[in-house]
Amino acid sequence: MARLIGGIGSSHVPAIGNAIEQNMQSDPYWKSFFDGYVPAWKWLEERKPDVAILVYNDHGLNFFLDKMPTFAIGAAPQYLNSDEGWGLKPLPPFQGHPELSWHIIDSLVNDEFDITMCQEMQVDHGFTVPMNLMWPEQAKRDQIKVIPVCVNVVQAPFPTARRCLKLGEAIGRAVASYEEDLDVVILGTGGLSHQLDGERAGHTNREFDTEFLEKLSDEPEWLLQYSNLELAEIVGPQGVEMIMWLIMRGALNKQVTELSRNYHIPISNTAAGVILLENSA
Amino acid sequence: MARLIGGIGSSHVPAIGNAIEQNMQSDPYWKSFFDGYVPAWKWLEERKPDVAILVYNDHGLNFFLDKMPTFAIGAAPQYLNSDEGWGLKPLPPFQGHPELSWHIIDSLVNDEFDITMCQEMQVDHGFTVPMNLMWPEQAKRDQIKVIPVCVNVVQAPFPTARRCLKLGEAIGRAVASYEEDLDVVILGTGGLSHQLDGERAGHTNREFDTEFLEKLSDEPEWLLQYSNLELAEIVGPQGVEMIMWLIMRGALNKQVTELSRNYHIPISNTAAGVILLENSA
Amino acid sequence: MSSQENKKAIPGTIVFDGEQAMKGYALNKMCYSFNEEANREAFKVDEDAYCEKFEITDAQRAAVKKRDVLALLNLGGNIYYLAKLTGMFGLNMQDIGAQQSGVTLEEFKAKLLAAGEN
Amino acid sequence: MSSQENKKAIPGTIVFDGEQAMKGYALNKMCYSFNEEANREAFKVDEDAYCEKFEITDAQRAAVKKRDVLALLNLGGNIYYLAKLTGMFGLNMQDIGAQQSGVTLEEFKAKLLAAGEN
Ligand SMILES: [Fe+3]
Ligand SMILES: [Fe+3]
Repeated sequence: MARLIGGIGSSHVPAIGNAIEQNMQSDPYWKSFFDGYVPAWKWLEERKPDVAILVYNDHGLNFFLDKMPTFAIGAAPQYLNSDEGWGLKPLPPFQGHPELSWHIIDSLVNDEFDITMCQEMQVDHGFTVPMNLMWPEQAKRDQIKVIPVCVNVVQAPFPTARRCLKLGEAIGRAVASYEEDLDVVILGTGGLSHQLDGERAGHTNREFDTEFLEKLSDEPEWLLQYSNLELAEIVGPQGVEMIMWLIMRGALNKQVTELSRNYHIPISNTAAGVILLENSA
Repeated sequence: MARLIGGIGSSHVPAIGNAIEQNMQSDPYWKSFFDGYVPAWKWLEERKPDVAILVYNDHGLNFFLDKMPTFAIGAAPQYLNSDEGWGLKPLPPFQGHPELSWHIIDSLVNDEFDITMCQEMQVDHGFTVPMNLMWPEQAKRDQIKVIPVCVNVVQAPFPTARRCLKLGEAIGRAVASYEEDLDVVILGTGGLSHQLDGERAGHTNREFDTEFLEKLSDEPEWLLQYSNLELAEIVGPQGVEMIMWLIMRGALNKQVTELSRNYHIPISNTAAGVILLENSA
Repeated sequence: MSSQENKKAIPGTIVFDGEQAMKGYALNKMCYSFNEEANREAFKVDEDAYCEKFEITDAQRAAVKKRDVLALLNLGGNIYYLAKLTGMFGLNMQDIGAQQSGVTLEEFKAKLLAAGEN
Repeated sequence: MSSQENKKAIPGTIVFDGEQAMKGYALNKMCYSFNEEANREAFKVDEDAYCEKFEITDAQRAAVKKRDVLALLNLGGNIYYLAKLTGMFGLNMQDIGAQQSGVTLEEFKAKLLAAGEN
């Protein structure tokens, strides 16, 4: 049977991709950020998962307002990347695991999640930056199979934090019921606090982010007390991306071991975080 | 406040559009089918709803397998129709009610339905045929505002009957909480039993359809005992479209009055049904 | 329905699930393109070149050539997208119903009328 | 969040809800088109003709001309789609952050660095 071995929460700002591209990991601006990933790199190297489920949000590459899904899951043999109109140098295609994708989709729809199924899908920096961060070598990225889970935080209404946590739990059940012997890791990417638009652009909130990271392992329900509108006020409209981390957390067991955590302001306009959670056996 | 005044279940076979186009309502093949709509025409003429929520399924016009939503809701100012590659003469655009659409979408997403929001949407015969059937005059169709609710029955997994009934209930709550004074009718279209593909093409099931119609008003949960795969076996893979009628039913009050019902085999390859349910005051 | 449940066969019926969808993606994409008149014209002008562009398999190509709906379904075609292809050949849902169930159009229609008389 | 709840204002912030989306659909659609390089080139060759094609309003047109992000947001623009427009003008997220908050780029960066030192 397939096993969810753990989860990683991570930021996904495009600037990170540029920094990797330009080998700036030891630059003073970047050093303390990249240092936070060392435990994740070691853990991934040791545990060598076969599949990564990547929970992220599209920023206007694959989805437009004509068809904006709340939850979309990829079921493609591979996923292409592109320049998004302004930014990163595209990465080579990512290899999918369509059989596991379909198993998860079947399971979720039966579990009353109203999934948008995507048999062709371009993945943007919300997906590629974490992949690049977790597996900096192309050879490693070619080995691991991916399943994109895309969550709407572009067009309000966004899914509630409660719904996200439940989706995570349902993904956990789906993976556990897959017959093939596979080790699966789940990544939740985006956030933490940041605001790109409006006069308040540049807003961050260290205190709230810190509490969020503190509660994530043992009390993820803590975030559910806030509506998405309240969250937008507290952590900025784009900081709401942290609900992606809840999906990751929800997929794991009730008991997890927090193996590492890092927090750093600023990366570009954001507060950047990373957390590594291992599923208890 | 907005009021859901009642619901109509109806078939939506393209052949019906052709028959209306060619004025064949009194033709022996068509007469007993169209006669079944007289009570609905009278009721609509008397009650003059302001808005029609149209629950239907797309048959490969607006949605492809690259982005196939389980539940999609239109929020456009108008909806275009087209020839679908083979068939009907397109009807003029339908007028939307984007404010009510957004209210319903906001309400449903908060209610943990994972809606795909569509600010531009082509509607196919699953939508236009019932519109044409209910309001045969263009002038009437220009007056009524529409909200398309599109349900996936193209790509398995389809939403379960249970999920559909719950979606209907949530739509009912959403309409009831809209502040503007509007009379709203909900249509559930598709079915009844039919099979377009495979050696068993042409399959219908009068007995099951009849029981479905019999139970719909007072015991809609009756259908929930069947999985969609079981339903595909019983009523044909396209007969599963009858889950659209459950959404319509779910939106109405617990108590409804069945004002009329008709059932007729065959229209093209299908068993055709129509039912008119009025919300008790 | 779970992927396991999908495996239970319905006689004379192919459930269009993930497995079928994987086989038929390119074929269905080609058929979906026929929503646009310009694409229908391009297909009619040069069927082979059009099929080539969508990279459908040889087996699918042969079934398109033979207008063989059952074969196309087995190769991953979905009936709603296929209808746009067969529509170009002048075949409607009743024509392809007859073709698939292996009877003449008249027999197919008679069977449906008979179902109405029970 | 319900449409009612959306009405509660967050200082210095425009929530991109249904109301904003209705205002900005054409503008965002134009910006979304810039994912394709050919469209970026077409815009650069004739900005006016390109805006015309997408039928954006005069007010939106004027704000595009002035590269005025706050105005574009108020007119229904969504930051993620707008980023593709401002990217063509050589403005990154920090540039437009400074522009919107009414400070220089250096001041904007300094504010973020300061937040890191608390
Ligand atoms: Fe992001
Ligand atoms: Fe249909």
